[in-house]
Amino acid sequence: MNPLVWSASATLFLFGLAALILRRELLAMFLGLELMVLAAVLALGETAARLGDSEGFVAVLLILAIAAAEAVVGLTLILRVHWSGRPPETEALRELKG
Amino acid sequence: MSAHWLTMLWALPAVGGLAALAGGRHSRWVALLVSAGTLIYSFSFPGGAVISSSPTGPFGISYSLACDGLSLSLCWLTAFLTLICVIASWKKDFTPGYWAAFLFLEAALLGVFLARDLLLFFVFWEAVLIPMFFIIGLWGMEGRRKAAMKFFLFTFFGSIFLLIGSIALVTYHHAATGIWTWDMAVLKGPSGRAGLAVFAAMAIGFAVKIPLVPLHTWLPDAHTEAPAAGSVMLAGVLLKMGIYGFVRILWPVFPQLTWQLLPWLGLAASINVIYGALCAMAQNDLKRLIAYSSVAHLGFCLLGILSRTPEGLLGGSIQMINHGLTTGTLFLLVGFLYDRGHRRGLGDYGELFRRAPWMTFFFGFTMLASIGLPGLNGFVGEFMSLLGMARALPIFALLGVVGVTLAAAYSLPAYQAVFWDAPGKGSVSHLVTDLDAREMALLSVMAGLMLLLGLYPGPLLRVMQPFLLGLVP
Amino acid sequence: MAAWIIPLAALAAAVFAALMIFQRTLYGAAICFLAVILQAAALLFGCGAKLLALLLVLIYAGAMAVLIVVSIQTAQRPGTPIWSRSGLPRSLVLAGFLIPLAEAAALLLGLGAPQSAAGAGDLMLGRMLFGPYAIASEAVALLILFAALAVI
Amino acid sequence: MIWLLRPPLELLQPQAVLAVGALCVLAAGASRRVGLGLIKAMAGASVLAALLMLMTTPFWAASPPLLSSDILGWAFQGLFLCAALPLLYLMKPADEIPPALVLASVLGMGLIAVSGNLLMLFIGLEMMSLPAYLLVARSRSPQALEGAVKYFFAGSAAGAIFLMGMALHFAATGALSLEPSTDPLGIAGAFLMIATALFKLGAVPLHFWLPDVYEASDPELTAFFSTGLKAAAVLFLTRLAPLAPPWAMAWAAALTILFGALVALRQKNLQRLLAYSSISHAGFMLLAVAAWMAQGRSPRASLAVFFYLAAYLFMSTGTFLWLKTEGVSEREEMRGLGKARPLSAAALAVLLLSLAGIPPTAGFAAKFLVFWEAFKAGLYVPLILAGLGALVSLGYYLGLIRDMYFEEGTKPLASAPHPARAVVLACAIASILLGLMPWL
Amino acid sequence: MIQIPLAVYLLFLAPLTALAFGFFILRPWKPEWTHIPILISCVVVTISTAFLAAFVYSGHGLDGTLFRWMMAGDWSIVFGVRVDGIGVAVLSMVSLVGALIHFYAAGYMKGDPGFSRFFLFFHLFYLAMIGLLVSNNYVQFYLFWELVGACSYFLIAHWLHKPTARRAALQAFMTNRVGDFGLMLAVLLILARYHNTRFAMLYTIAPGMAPELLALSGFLFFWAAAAKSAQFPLYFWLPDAMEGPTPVSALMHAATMVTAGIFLLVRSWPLIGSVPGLPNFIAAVGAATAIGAALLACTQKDLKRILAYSTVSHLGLMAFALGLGQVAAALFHLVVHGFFKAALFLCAGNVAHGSGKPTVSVDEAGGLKRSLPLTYACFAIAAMSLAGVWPLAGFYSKDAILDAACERGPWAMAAGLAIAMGGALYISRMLFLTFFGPRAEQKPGEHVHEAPLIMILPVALIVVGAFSVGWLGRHFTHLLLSGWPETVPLPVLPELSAKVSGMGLAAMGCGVAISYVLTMRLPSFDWDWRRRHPGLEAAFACDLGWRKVVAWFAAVVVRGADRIGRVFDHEVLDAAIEKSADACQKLSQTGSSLATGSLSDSLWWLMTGAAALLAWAGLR
Repeated sequence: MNPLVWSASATLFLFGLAALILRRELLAMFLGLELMVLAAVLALGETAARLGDSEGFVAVLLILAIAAAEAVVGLTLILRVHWSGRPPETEALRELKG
Repeated sequence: MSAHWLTMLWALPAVGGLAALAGGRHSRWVALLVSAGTLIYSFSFPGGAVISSSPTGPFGISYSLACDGLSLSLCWLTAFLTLICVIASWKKDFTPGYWAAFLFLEAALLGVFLARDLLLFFVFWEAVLIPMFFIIGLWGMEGRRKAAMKFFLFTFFGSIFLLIGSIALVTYHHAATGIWTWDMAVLKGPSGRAGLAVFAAMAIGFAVKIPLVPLHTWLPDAHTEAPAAGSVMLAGVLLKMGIYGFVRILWPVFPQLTWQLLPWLGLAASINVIYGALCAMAQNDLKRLIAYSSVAHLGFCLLGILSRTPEGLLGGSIQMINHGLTTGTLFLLVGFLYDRGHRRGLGDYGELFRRAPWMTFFFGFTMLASIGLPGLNGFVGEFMSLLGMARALPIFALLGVVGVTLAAAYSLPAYQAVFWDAPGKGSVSHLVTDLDAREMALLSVMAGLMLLLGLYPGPLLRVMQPFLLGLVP
Repeated sequence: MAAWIIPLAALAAAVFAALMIFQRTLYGAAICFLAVILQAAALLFGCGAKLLALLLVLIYAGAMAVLIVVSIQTAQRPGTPIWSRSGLPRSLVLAGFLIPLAEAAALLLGLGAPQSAAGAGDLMLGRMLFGPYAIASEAVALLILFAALAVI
Repeated sequence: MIWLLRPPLELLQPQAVLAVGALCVLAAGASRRVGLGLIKAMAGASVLAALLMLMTTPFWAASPPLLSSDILGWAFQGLFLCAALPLLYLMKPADEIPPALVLASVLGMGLIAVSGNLLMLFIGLEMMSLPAYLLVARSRSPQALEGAVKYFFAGSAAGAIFLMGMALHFAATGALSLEPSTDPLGIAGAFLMIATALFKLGAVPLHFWLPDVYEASDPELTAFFSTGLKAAAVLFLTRLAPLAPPWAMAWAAALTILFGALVALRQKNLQRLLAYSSISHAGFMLLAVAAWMAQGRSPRASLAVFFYLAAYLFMSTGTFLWLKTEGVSEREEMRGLGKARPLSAAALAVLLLSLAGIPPTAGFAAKFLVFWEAFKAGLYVPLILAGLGALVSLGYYLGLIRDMYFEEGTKPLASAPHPARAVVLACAIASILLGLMPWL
Repeated sequence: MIQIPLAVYLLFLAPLTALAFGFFILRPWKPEWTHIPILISCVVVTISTAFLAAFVYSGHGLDGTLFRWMMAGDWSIVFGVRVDGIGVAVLSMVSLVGALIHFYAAGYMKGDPGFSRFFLFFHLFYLAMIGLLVSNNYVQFYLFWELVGACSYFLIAHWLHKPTARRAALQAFMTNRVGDFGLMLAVLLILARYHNTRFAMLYTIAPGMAPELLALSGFLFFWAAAAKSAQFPLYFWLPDAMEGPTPVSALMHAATMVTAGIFLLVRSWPLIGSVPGLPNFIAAVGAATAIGAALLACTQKDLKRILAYSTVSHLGLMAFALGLGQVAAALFHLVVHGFFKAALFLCAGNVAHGSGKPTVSVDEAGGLKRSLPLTYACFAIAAMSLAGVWPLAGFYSKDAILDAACERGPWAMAAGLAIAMGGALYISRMLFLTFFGPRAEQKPGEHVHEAPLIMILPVALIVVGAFSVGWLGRHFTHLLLSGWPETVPLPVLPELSAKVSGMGLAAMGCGVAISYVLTMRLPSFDWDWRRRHPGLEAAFACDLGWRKVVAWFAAVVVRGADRIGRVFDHEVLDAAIEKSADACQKLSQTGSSLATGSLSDSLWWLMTGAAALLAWAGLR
């Protein structure tokens, strides 16, 4: 349990979270999202390395792949918003409420 | 009596209801036939206890019906009042749904009085709400929508507590005896604080239906907004489900607890009597007045039942039947009056004795029965109930007798205002014509029954006796 | 001597992540994001998971960051500033890329002793992926296929 | 009789069929020569085939690192497949992609059902969610894209939280398996994972995405979400059950029921109203799971959980499909339907009464079982709050019936017969038959 | 089982068949013949009563059950018949006087639109009174007791168009209802303790009964009797009940109904006679009522109201006698009073009928001696009998009471004498004002014709009774003793002592003299003090303020009911439901406003939810 790495991972997670909630543009929020995944990967990787357990490595690899898949879907949706004429920001997406 | 005879009793009106729905123009006749058939069929049962039950499933739930004296008499009342309602609303051109709703209501009510399994009882208990909701909502007066919603939600509030109470009862019973069963006769409630909590939960469920005073505010609205026949069923039978619940379930299941709670429940019943009478004095709408009078009369039923003495129990039970007849007739008459004058206020009519002598006679006769004139059926129930309570806790008998005195205080002025006093400014008494042959026949049958039950209640009391005497500690 | 790499990388990652949130333009944010990824890779490298660090750089920095940058360019309204005016001082950008390079070089030359000796995890990866975890990797493959349907 | 796959893989037979089905659909679509109707039929066939395969897969099996299944998982797989059928039957896809996405999503749910460790759970979760975002994006309503974006960001954030939880759990226990750990890090990880499960289920503080998504997508898709996805979320929660405290779940359940019922009172849009009502029902499911956990995962309680979902499947599908067949979206349009279209109004009335939990219907039997289990588990106060929630929910269910029957109609509705009407009637009848379950 | 003679069955069956025949056949078909079957049934009842009197006189008592009315388990309330001395004595008076009044009513009510309705209720009342006198347990007694009250309600309000008649009927019924509260409660308590209310059984265990129960039920019996027999607290309904037709007043408020209260006390005297302090209390209230009513009777203007107050006074006298322990004397006076008061009412009826108005005030009467000779003769004899002139019946019964009063003590004797004088005073004032020379202030109707034969004959027969019943004292006591099966001692009519009779006659004499001087000699004394002292007039009008107290009490009850019924029930209980519904709506409003629709807010909520769970984990 390397305190430094874990604290870095925690800070990255929190900053990712902050980006997700505070930024208005969808792409910046997406960056925050990726940052949170990165933090989780970092934590997992550090533990896997420390334990030398290959299960952790497999998990990290697969998670990276899943994150990539998610990115594809996410960016497509964001670009669709852009192509539909609306600026890709949260303010443009307020019709559904109540 | 093989098993499925009892099922046939409540299934007949249910199937009849479906037939009435499909009946189109003839649904009125279908309703008449089915309700008459059910009444005759219900009389074919012997007074003794008939039990029919299917094998109990994994959860201890079984489809079991039973019919002893008390249930049988209430079934007779239901079948009889449904027939009366069908005949009473014969002339008005109702859609098939109206007749179907009454038959479904009858089916559900018969189910409630026949159910031996607690869950089956609860299912029928709530199934009653649906047809009544539609009867009030679709064919009621001006404020029917709000009244129908209030009726359904209020009773549903009560039945949530009833459901949780029943579940608790069964679980504690399982904890004590190790077997899962929902059979009313077998279940025994826990003692101590848990028992009190379970008793309170189930009592709230029944109290909403009786109605006990703080939980009664749905009754006047439901009555004023329901159609005439709807009010007859609502007052005639639906209010009795609460009392029936107390007698059939709470007394056998909590034998000693009901004895400890006697002072509190007695006080509640007495408040019901006095409060109902005082509220009735303040009303100027005829139907609200009769509704509050029902609150008072049901208070007598409860007083009788609470005393756990042979007279009290039998008094309370027969008061249920008598109140059904008397208040049913009163609502019929108000319905006939409303058909003619389309008004329910006391000030809207005057000197009807000139234009409608027979209506004056029947209203007077029924009003005397409802204030408990001895010789008519109101007195038998009230007297035996108060006698029972006099043996248990005399102070509540005193309050009961005050209630009897107040009964005249609200009935007579109302009767005089409508039938004797000179018509006021905006009165519609010129529209009122006297009763026609159908109405006369209906009311004379009811009056005959009132007189018969008032002077010779022996046979009915003997039918009810077996189950009730078992409850005397 | 080697102990300085992990703290430096951790600190750099935190700084650039903070910078990313407060960038006015998306370009700046993208650059900071890239820097953070590289620092993270360096951290992993420091922890001994050399293969993971490499994978991270390959998949994350290589594929996804590029994808995001392309999206940012397409989603910009015409006439907005391009990369040059990304609002990020030039020196910072250089620092963002040079520091991980330096760290990597130091680690490769064996200056920073790797924390854990257990390097065996990397070797077993291939065998594990297609041994007991074959179902998981198969499922992920299907997932990526279905994700690709998004673009149609 | 495991004739198709060798022992470690026999658990995955239904999933394999679905995967093959999806690929065939895609291939048929790509070849441009196969008509859309045939493609939908192929998708439906693959789901039915998966159902058949499910019959042959054993209930109890586990191959160590990844897969393990129990009776609950097996039964829930049946639910997922049944939930997908009406959607495939009624959706009008522009091209072959949506059927494939539906199969993918059901495949994801299947993976959750058989998963043995956290990694497999996460893969199943993502496999279920990604196609769902795309399906919402392809819906016909104008706000479809907005709903999809909201769903994506919320779902991915939940996924990221799950990953963090997994990392913590991994750090604490050194393995990705599902045993509960006692040291604080492990517990923190467990709670983050539970948060994701609650998010997917729609428990109150985490529910804000649900109404927007349900309103944005087409009615039949919402039916699939409210039944299929919710069942998967419940299963996801039961998989994580060993890690979670029952009391926290019970209180979250009570809060969810009350909040869902209250907010639904004033909703104008019907789909949004039914969304909040599904949140309230999710609260009941949560209460059932809490009772199941508090009783040490007793089989009787799991029956309650399963029966609630089975009953909810029929009720919810019937109601949403009714919206599609009648083309009604706002609450004002409901007025006077009782006279305009008696049969469909009667069917909806039965469904609404079943959703409210009025006795002769399946809804009551389900609520009754949940109440019973909750009482046995000793969750008294949440039980009473749940009862009050049911009362409040009765307010708007009855309100809808009142609007239909007691108000005068404005819309002259005599719509053409719609294929879905048969499905709605089937659901209504099923609601009543299931209601008789306690006595059969 | 003792064999019940046919006569007893006839007592019930005759009226029932007549009523059924009248209601079902005659009323719809030929309403003006309704009275024929009813008159026949009256004759049958009178004959069977005569037979029963002979039956009892010859020493047989009878106490049997007809059928079981209410039963629960082993316990049951029966419908029975008890024919004993007391019952038959009063029954003979009631049936005879009742029958005669029926014949009178046939003439009086001819041409009235509600003729058949009147006769049906009239005969139902007759049946109820007979049932009351022969019932053998308290519950059956209570049944007929209430039936009598109900019939009086419909008969007082016979002329429905008169608002005062309707109000009087309601007042009468409500007051009786308040009284019946006492009877019902007492019956309940006795029945609860002893499981049986048959008189025969109660008399046998009377000494062993619980003293406090006896005291309470004794007081409650007196409360019921006070309402029915118009004693002090609850007497005010009787004068207003004069709104009804005269036969109703005659039968009900003179001979039968009002005596039911005294009969109840006589019936239960073996139980409550021994309660310490109760007899004295009854005597005191009786005396007070008698004196007060006599005083008020002297100030009334309307003929029938004078007779009404006179009835109240005589009932007070009977209660006074009872209080002194003279049960036989009270009963004897009850029978005698029945005769002469009925005669007085019928004569007043003839006067009214003659002048064509429903009721006649003293202003419109005067000097009718010439135009109504026969009525004058009957009225004079009955009046003298009431006053207590020697050979007439009134003297014997009043003297018996005076005798008992003298033994009791100085206060009792003074009260007795005052009552005697007061009685003589108001009845002779009425006699002089109506029949002797018209005074200046009076304006008699021009052509007041004599009543037809069918109305005069019954009056004459009743006057014969009023004349001669006094001599039957000895037979009366023999009748009481022979028909009293129980061993409980029943005091006998005291022998008349010359001294007491003398004092009584003296008091009566000076009473008559005073009224003669005031009405005939002094110029317009009656009318002068009304003009000069309007305050006094108002005080007497509202019975020295007692009617205001009653009106205030009624107002309090009605306002209380209104406040509870309208205000509390609606504003508090109902509002609680509405407010909870509104609270739900407001909560729903705030709930839906939380969903702002923006993605960042929903994510913010997501994070707070996760953080909350983490915090919960931290807590554990």
